[in-house]
Order: sequence, then structure tokens, then C-alpha cells
Amino acid sequence: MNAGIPIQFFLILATLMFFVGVYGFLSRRNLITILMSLELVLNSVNINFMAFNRYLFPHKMEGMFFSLFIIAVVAAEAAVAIAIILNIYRRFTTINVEDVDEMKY
Amino acid sequence: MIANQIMFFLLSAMIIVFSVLTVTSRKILRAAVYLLLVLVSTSGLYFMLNYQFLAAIQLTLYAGGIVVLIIFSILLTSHISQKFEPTGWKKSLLSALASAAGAILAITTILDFKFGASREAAMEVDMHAIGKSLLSLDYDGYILPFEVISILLLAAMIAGIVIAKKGGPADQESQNLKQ
Amino acid sequence: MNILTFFVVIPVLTITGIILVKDIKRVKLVASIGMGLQLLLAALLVVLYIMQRRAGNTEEMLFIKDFVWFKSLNIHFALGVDGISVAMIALTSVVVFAGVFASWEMAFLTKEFFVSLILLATGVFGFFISIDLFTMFLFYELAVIPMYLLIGVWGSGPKEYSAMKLTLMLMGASAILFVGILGIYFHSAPDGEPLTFNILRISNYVIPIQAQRVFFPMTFVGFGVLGALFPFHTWSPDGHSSAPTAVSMLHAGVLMKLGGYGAFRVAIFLMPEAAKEMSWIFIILTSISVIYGAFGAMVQKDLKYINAYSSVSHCGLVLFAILMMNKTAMTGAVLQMISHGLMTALFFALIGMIYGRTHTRLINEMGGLMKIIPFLSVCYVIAGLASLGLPGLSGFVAEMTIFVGAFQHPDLFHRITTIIAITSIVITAVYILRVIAILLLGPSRDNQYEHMNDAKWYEKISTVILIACVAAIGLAPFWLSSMIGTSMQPVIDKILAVNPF
Amino acid sequence: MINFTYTVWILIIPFIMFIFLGLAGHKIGPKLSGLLGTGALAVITALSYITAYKYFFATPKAGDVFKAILAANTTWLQFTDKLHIDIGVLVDPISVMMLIVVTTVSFMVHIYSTGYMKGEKGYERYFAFLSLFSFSMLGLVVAPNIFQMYIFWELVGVSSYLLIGFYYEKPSAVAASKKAFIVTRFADLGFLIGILLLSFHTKTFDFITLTDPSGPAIAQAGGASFLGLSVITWSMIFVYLGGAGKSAMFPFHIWLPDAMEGPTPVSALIHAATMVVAGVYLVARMFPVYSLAAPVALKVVAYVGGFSSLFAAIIACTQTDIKRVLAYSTISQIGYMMLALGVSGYGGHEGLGYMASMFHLFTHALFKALLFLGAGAIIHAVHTNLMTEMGGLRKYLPITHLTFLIACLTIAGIPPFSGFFSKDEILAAAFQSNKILFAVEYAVAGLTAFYMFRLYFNIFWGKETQYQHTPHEAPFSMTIPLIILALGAVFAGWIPFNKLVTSDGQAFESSIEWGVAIPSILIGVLGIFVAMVMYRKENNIPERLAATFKNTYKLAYHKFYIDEFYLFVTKKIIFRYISEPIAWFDRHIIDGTMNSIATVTQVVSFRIRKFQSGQLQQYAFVFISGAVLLAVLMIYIWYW
Repeated sequence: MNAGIPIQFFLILATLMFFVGVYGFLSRRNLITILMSLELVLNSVNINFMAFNRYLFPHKMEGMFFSLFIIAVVAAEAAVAIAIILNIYRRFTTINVEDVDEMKY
Repeated sequence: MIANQIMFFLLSAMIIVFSVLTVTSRKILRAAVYLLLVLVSTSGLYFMLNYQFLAAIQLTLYAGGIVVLIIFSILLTSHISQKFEPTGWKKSLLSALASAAGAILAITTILDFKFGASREAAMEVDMHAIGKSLLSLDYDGYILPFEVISILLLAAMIAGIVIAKKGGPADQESQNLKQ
Repeated sequence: MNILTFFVVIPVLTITGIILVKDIKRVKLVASIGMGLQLLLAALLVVLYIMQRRAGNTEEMLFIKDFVWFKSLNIHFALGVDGISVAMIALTSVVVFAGVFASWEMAFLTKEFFVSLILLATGVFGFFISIDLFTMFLFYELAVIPMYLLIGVWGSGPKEYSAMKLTLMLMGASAILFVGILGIYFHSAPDGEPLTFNILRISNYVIPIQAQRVFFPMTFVGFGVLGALFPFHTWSPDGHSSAPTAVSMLHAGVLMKLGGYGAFRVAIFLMPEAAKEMSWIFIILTSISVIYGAFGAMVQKDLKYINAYSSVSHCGLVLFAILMMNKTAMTGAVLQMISHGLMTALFFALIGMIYGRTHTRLINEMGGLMKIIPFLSVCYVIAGLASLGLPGLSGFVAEMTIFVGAFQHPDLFHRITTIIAITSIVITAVYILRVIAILLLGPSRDNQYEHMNDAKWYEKISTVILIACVAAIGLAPFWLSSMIGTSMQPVIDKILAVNPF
Repeated sequence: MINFTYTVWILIIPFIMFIFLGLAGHKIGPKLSGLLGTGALAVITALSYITAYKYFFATPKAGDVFKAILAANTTWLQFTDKLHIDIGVLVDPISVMMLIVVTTVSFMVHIYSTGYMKGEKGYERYFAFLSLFSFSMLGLVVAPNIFQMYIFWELVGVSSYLLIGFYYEKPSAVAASKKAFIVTRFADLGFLIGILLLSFHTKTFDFITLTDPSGPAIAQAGGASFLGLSVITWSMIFVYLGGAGKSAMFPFHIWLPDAMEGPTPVSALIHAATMVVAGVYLVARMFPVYSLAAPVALKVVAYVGGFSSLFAAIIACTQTDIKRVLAYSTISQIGYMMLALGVSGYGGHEGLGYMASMFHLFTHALFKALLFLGAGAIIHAVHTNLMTEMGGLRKYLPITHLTFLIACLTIAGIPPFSGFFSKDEILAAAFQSNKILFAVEYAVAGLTAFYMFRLYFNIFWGKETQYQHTPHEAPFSMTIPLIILALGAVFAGWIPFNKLVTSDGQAFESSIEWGVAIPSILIGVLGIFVAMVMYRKENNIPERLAATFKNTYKLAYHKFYIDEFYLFVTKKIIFRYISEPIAWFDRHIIDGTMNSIATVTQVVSFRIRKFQSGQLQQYAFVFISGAVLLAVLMIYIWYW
């Protein structure tokens, strides 16, 4: 089903998605949006894995399993991150990342 | 232009457009919905690459689970109607520059690199094969990471509960601060 | 089990014991028993050592024991002693034992105090028994770290400042030293053979002279800072004046000797060619130390400052003698280390006791103490006389050995610097007698001091044991000097073999 | 050969006594302490006399020569194969003579002290110190090598320090003791350097080897030279510095008058009879080296001695504290001895000066101890040191008066007292070799007679003074030593020193040179006469004289301002311009450098801590930009 589509297309797509995520991570103030940006970043990595697996090592399943595990880890990460965000919200009554700077010098 | 190419470009366009919307939208709930759309489009890509299992996982776990989780947390912490203040132009510009630089670097590198095509016969990734190697103790088996991930998930679950629980250590401390 | 391992095991057991017991009295009891055992052990070691030598054992190091520790880097826990380290161990055990009794009145966080103190002692003992550079360095650090706590927590005056200064300067020196040690390590064997940290092994191999030129100054300065080498001595006055009694005793009495011993055992012994080549720089620095410290002590008003500067002067003499690189002078250096260790510990113990009574250390505020606290005053006079090199006390033996040895050097430069160093004996007399005259003699200056008590039993133990050692060495120096001298012989042979004068 | 091993007990007994009295003195009480100390001294005095008898009369001489016998020797500290400090006992003519002097005077002083110090606080301590002093002085005397001498040299220094500062609550005593120690210590520095130089070139400390006329030291004479003088000369000059310090020769004399702050018996023992002549003894010990290898050094000895004797005699004429007069007189007399050594040659009749010096040392010890003990008895009776507050004491203190008179006649060189004989030999020796010094000595002889009788007349005659309570004669424990010493002062002149104590151990013939002696007697008598005119009856001649020579008098009265000069050097120059700047330099420059390194570190870290802003996105931005930058670097710069 991927005939006629060079691997570079997938990679460029993933790259763009990755850096859009990075942009979000750097520019948004809301912690939850930041989390969402992170999801984008991780997702782009998954795309890379899948593309590499399909194009370069079609006889193996490593890429797929990696993605699988990444998805599991992302789930765990999201759960914990959201718990932390809720806690921060209770503590500071805000989830603006610029207001949470207790850990400075 | 054949169908799968059209399909690919359609999906790509969706992914990129919705990604950008996700990180620029000033209403958070909308951002979550855009994220959902991105994830769904991604699973479409997986289908295209013939990884049905993973596509399904992507749909259920990612699009179904995580996005719902995010939406819940949004509801707990923000007002739906709330609009963000726009990001400061300085900050967006810097972030955009950094991201663009990274993107350009990565893309030029990708374009420079010659990927050799594989000569091996493609493997049929059916549920049987996945299940077998996931539970296999062989060289190619994934039983150990599988178990580790299960424990990780359990730990994350417990951690999520403990951290978010009302009256946890942080909460007591903040009460102490108030006093 | 090797007798030397006990020197590390007993302090560790003592620390455990101190942690386990409950009240302060028992803490002190455990500490004194532990250190008493250590003293006995040191005595036993001396006897065993002499017996072995009598029996004709001519190996360079005795009681050698070697445990592999980190195989990949060839780090060993290697133990071994010769006459020099035996003497240093004996000194340490005496000073630590006296130190425990000198801090008998420590009331604040007693348990933690004794734990840190004995931890420090563990480091010192470990340093002297090691013949592996890495373990040596490890124990060296172990001895320096508790010093920070001991001064910072239990000190007086600007204690945080002093503790920080002392620790930072010594740590800075350690950093340089560690580079030096690694430098030795990476040149410790000819091509193809495994690298080693073992001193004896390294000494059989000539380190390339280019490497020596780089690493000799590093090692020497690294150890020299602890030995109060001019101009890196300024931690000493501040550190000593802020430290609690027992810590000053241990620090000036023993820890500063680590510097001299290390400079001798590592810098000179392993890199004699570079030492020969570069010694003139350090000879100038050390002879400045000797004179400069003595002049500095002359105008100080704080008892501990006086003693700290005097330590700079005396320890400068140690390094000076080591650099002369002949048997007599180096024997003298070891003797001076022991002698200075004992008498300076005695000084600090007495200063602590006097301070405990008068609550001041400024000599101008006291006076006529001889009449009020005769025991302590007489001890102070004896310490002073030892310090100015009175025959019959240890200082004379050490200084004369150094001077005679240094003066036998065929080089005119060395003899002239020796004469410069000798003038310190007059300056020493001036500042010692000045203190004695102001502090102890004359009429009592302030009648609030009239009703002080003389020494308590534990203070007497502490001072008497130190005085006994000082006098014993002073009256019968022959055995000690020959024990050190015999062990010095192989060292000298090695130095001469590669680079005859 | 007679065995002299027992002589080690001469050292061991007082040492044990010092330790015992020092540790247990306050337990056993003053009476027993005094008794024990004196008893110990009695034993070693007896031993010394036996030794002297055996050495001089019972030991067969090797050819005509008194051989030096090494009675005991053990290595105390090994330096190198050749250099080692031995502790031992050397028996030879001068050491035996010194044994006699030291033990006799010390024994007398012990007896005297039991009376003089009665009731003093620290009585036990006093006897402990006396034992320490006896031990160290005897050790010095019998030293078979120069390093043992140095050891005991330091020990006598410290016992002198302890005894001068015996009244440690008196600030002047404390200052005096400190001064004595530091001045002699400074001189000892020269001694030590001399020893080191000597040992470097001869590779030995041993006196027998060193002084062997054909030994290495003397053979080195023509060796390496420095500033035009041979190394041996330099080392002997340095050694002499030590001797000059201990013997209070100019310019190291300043400590001796102040040392009179100590108890008077101590002054008699240490600062008149024994310790201060250690310098003379040292030069005599090394005499063959001086004479044969370092004549220039010997000349220095002679001139310094001559100058000191004149200088001190002039000052003595103006002082009013009787102990200070005696102290200056001591300096003057020691100058005599030094001069005699300095003008002496080596061997046979050439060595007349050497013999004369030893002879004078011997007689001087007796009469000077007598003078001091007499002064002690006077002070004991009237409780003052100043002769201006005394007068007419002859009625109250008959024994003291008589013995004091004998001593004064002896020191003035009036026959037939012992001082006459020894002084005559010195003058004869000086006459033979150096006329300038000879003239100086004549002047000194006259001055000596004058100031001694000035003292005598002022104390015992002069104005009738009202005392607070009538002075009374001292107890027997004090007068008996006076009488014994007076007898010694009278008869010691008949001892045939030219047969016993000579530069090369051989006897030679010498007789009184009347051509030299008669003028000296006349000068002495003249001095006495002048003193009698001026001071026997109260009159105003002294004031008028003082007014006439106002400046000279003032100069002499203030001891030529030498003390002030020293004070200036030490207080102003050393303390203010050396020590204090060094202390300042250390605290501000060196320590300041260390502190500023720390400050710079701190300032920098305060600056860079702003990077740790707590802004998560800032970190992420830096991280990502950095990663991109590194990637660019890696890809486009390193590999292209």
C-alpha cells in the first residue's frame, strides 16, 4: 500500500510534526497544552519507527514493537503528568508554566 | 497520481494542519480535539503501512484513552470558554526560529541521505506473529519489556492516584503554608 | 588477619560503639577505650617491627598485605609499613588518645563530635598504613572531610568561614594532588605491563623525566598545602584558631604531617629526578616559610595564632629537610614531624584548657597564670622549651638532625639556605619567651582569674602523656632516629642510584 | 691506666636530683629538698676532688704530657657514619680543673642557699633548678665533643633563664630572664653555625680529633677560603660568637647586669663563677685550633676581650647597685681571661697566656663567688641593693666585712692573694706579645682596684646610715661558705698551674715577672688610695668629679646606651619593621589573595545563577537550540 511514496516523505512528515510539537512546547503557557505538544512529539517518533521498519527492515518487527511500547509509556506518562498538573493546580491555583518557578536558584 | 499517494498526502496535510492548530489554538478544548484528529490521521498512516494492529492500538489507546484523559483534566483545571492570552511575540518568534532551524536541519539531512531499499521479503504482521513474539522467550522475544511495561503502567497508575489524591503530602504542606 | 588492618578496624568499631551507646559518659568511655586500644596496638606494632628488624628482616616494608579492590583499574588495598610509617602511626595514636581526653568536656553533640573525631583518625591511620596511592588518597580525603564538620559545628569565632577556607584550600590542593597521582599512575609501568598504584612497584621503575617535570610539582604542592607550604599556608592560622581543642591538636599534630609524609613518600620517593631538578624553588619557598612563620608568630596576640604561625615555621622545616634529599636531613624531617606533632598537640591542648578557664585567648588579657594554675603553666613552659629546641626535649633532636644533615649538602646554595633556616631558632625563642613572659609570668593582671582550678585528671592524662613522649624522644633519641634512619636508607639508595650527587 | 668510668655519676646524680626535686619537691617539703640537693652536690664535689687527685697525681703521664682520657662515651644520636653526637666524659687538665671550680662553688652556693633562701616560696623549685644547672654545667665541662658541649650549653642557658626568672612575679626579673636567654640564644646561633661549618670540613665533632695538632681541622687551615679568611677561621669566629654570648663579651654583654635580678646565690654561681666563664672554657677547649689554624680568630678573641674588660670597668665605676658593679666587674675579668687566651701561643712557655687564663678563671671563680655571696649577705641584712643606701656596715657584719675585704684585695691584685698571681701571669703574657693590650690591662687593673674599693668603702665605711632595723650578721649556713671561699681566695694563688694546666699538657717553668708585677701592684694601690680618698668619709669629691666629667660620666652611667641601642633594634626595627609588616602581609596580601579568589568565584556564581530561572520553557529552549547547534556543528563542521 505504500508503493510510490518514498521513505523521505514519511520522515519529513514526522520531522514537521516533531518540530511543530517542539514549537508548542516552547511557546504555550498552559501545562496541558504543553503536554499535548509532547504527545505530538512522541507521535512523530512513532511514525519514524514505523516507516523505518516498513521500508528498511520489512522482515522484522522491532520498529512496531518499539512504537507499541512507546504508546504504553506515553499512556503512563500522560497519567502521571496529569496527576502532577492537577496537583500543581491545587497548589498554585494555576497551570501556567511561567508561574511555576519555585525551583529557581 | 495513484490512490495511495493521494491518501498519503491527504493524511499528511491533515496531520500537519491539525498539529499546527493544536499548538496555536487559543481555546484549550479545541486544541484537544485537534490533537485527537492528528492522532486519528496518524493511525491512518499506520494502516497505509500495513500495521493494522498498531493502528488499532493508536486509535483505542491514544485517541481514545489519552485524549479523554486530557479532556478530563482540562475540565478539572480550566473553564471551557476561557481563551488564552496570545503568546508573547518574542517568545513565539524564538520558539518558531528554533523549531524551524531544527526542522530545516533534519529535513536537509534526510534529503541528503541515501536510503537503501531492503531486499528482504516483507513479513506479514498478523496478530498471531505479534502475540507469539510478545510472549516469546527467544532471541526475538519481547516478554521482558512486556512485563516491564506492565509494571510501569501499574506504577504509573498508583503514582497518578497518589499524586493527584487530595490530602496528599503536598496538600498538607500547602495547608501548613497557609497557616 | 594482618596487624595493620586493625588500625582501620578498631576506629571503625569504636565509631559503631559510640553510635550504639546512649549517654554521654559512655560515649567518652567507649572513645577512650577504643583509642587506648589503638595506642596499645601502636605500641605492639613498634615492638613487633623492631623485633622483625632485629631478626634480620631487611625488606623495605613489613607486614605487607594486598587485597585487590578494583580489578579493572588495578586498585588495591595494599598495606605495609616501614620505620617511618611506624613512627608516624605511633605519633598519631598518642595524639588521638590525648585528644580524646582533651575534649572530655565537650558537651554539645558529644556523640557526633567523637564520631567525627575518630573518623578523622581513621583517615590518618589509613593514610599511614597504605602503600597504594589510590587508597592513600582515599584515606587522605577521609581525614580532611570530617575536619569541615568539626570546625564548622564545634568551633569558635568565625568558624564557618574558617572551616570553609580550610576545606576549600585543602580540597583545591587535593584536586591538584589527584592529577599528580593519576599522572604517576599513567606512567607507572613500562609499555605493555599493567599500570599500578603500588608505591613499591612504581619506585622500581623510573618515570620518564618529562612526566616527572609535570607531576612532581603537582604532587609536591598538593601535599605541601597540607604541610603549610608558603604561600599556601593561610588556612592554618584561621583553621587552627577556630577549631575546637582536640581538632587543633589532631590537625596540627597529625594531619599536617600527612603533607610532609606524602611529599616524602610520593613526590620525592617516586620522582627523585624531577625533585632534584626543581628542589631549589621549593627550598626557597620552604626557607621563607621557616623564617616568615616565625616572624609572623612574633607579633600575634591570639595564642592559637601564635601557635599556628609557629606550626607554619616548623612544618616548613619539615619540607625543607625533605628537599635536602640526604639521609640525615630526611631522617630529621621525620623526627621533626613527630616532635612537632607531639609538642604542638601539647600546645593546643594547653591553650584549649587555658581558654576553657579564662574564656579568652588574647595574651594581653591574661597574665601571671603561673601562680594560679601552676600545673598547666609548667606544662606550657615545657612545651615552649621543646618548641624552641631545648636539648633533652624532642625539638632539639629533630632540628639538629635537620640542620646537620642539610649542612652536609655539598652544594653551597643548600648550605646558605640552611643557615637562613637556622636563624629561626632565635626568632622562635623570641616569640615563645614573649608568650611565656606575658601569659604565665609576672603579676596576675586580672583578679577575675584568681579562682581558677588547676588541671583535672583527664587534662593531666592528656598533657602528661604528650610531655612524656616529648621528653622520651628528647632524652633517648637514638632508637627512634636509627629506626627511621634504617628505613630511610633504601629510599636514599634509590634516589642516589638514579641520580648521584 | 686508672679507670675514670665512675665520673659519669657526676652527671647522673644531679640529673636524677633535678627530676626528683622537680616532680616530688613539693611533696617532701623544703627542708628535705634543700638537704637532698646539697647532699647530692656534696657527693659529686667529693667525686670531683677524687678525680682531680687521681688525674693529676696518681695517673702515670705519657711522656711529660697529661693525656686526655675518654672516661665514658656512648652514641646518643647518629647523624651520618662519621657525625654523631656522643654523650660522654672527657677527663683532661682543663675539664678536671673546671670540675673542681664548678663543684666547689656550686657546693658552697648550695650551703649558702639553705640559709639565704630560707622561707622563700618555691624553695624546692630553687633547688631543683640548681641541680639542673649543676648537671648541665658539669655536662658542658666534661663534654668530649663539641656537640655535647652545645647541648649542655643550651641547658645551662635555660637553667640560667629559669633561675634569673625565679621571682617570676617580678616583671623586671621576667624581662631580665627573657633578655638573657634571647641574647645568649642569638650568640648560640653563631656557635651552631660554627659547629656546622667545622663539622662540614672536618667531618667530626670530637674534641680530641679536632684539637689534635696534626688532625684534620688544623690540616684544613689552608683549605677553602671565604672573604680572604680560611673556612676554619670563619668557623672559629662563629664558635667564638657563642662563647662571647655566654661570657657576656661586648656586644653581647647586655644580659649579664640584668641577670642580677635572680637570687644572689644564683648570681654568684651562674653569673660570676661558672656559666659565664663557659665562653673562656670553650675557647680554651678549641685552643689548638685557634692557635694553629685560626690566628685571626684568636686575635679577634684578644681584642674583644681587651675592649670588653676596659669598657666594663669604666661602667662599673659609675654604677650604684652593688650587684651590677659586680656584674660589670665580672665582664671585665672575663675580658681579661679572653685576652690572655688571645695573646697566648701554643706549647711550652709560649702557652703562658693559656695557663694564665685558666689560672685566672680558677681564682676568679673563687673570689667572685665570694664577692657575690658577701653581697648577698649584705643585701640579706639591709634589704637593698643600692650602695647609696648603705654605709658603716663593718660594725654589724664583721665576718662579711672581713671576707669581702679579702675578696676586694684579691681582685685588685694585691699580693699575696691569689688574684695577684693569676693577674700577673696574664699581664706577663700580654707584655710578651701585644703592648697595646698590655697597656689597656694596666688601666683596667687600676680601674678594678678603684671600683672595688669604691664599693667596699661605700658599704662598710662612708656615711653612717640609719637602718630600719639593725642589720645583723648572717647565719652560719651563709658565713661558712664565705670563710671557705675566702681561704680559697687567699691560698689558691700557690697552686702550680704551670705544672698542671697548660696548652699542650706539658709542664713548663714560669715565675713571677716582677718587672711587670710591681707597676701593676702600684697601680692597684693607687686605685685603692683614690677610692679611699673619695669614699671612706662622706665628702663631695665624687659629685664634683662627676660634674667635671659630666658627659663621660653620664655616658658611663647609662652604660654607653648599648641597652637603648638594642631596644631600638629589637623593638623598633625587628618588631615594627619586620614582624608587623610580615604579619600584615600575611593577613592582607597572601590571605587576601586567597580570599579574593573565593570572592571572585562567588561573584561569578551569583551572576550565572540567573540561568537557573525556574522557567521550564527557557530551559527547553536552550536545550533545543543547543542540540540543534551541536548537530550543525557535528554535521557541517566536523565531517566536512
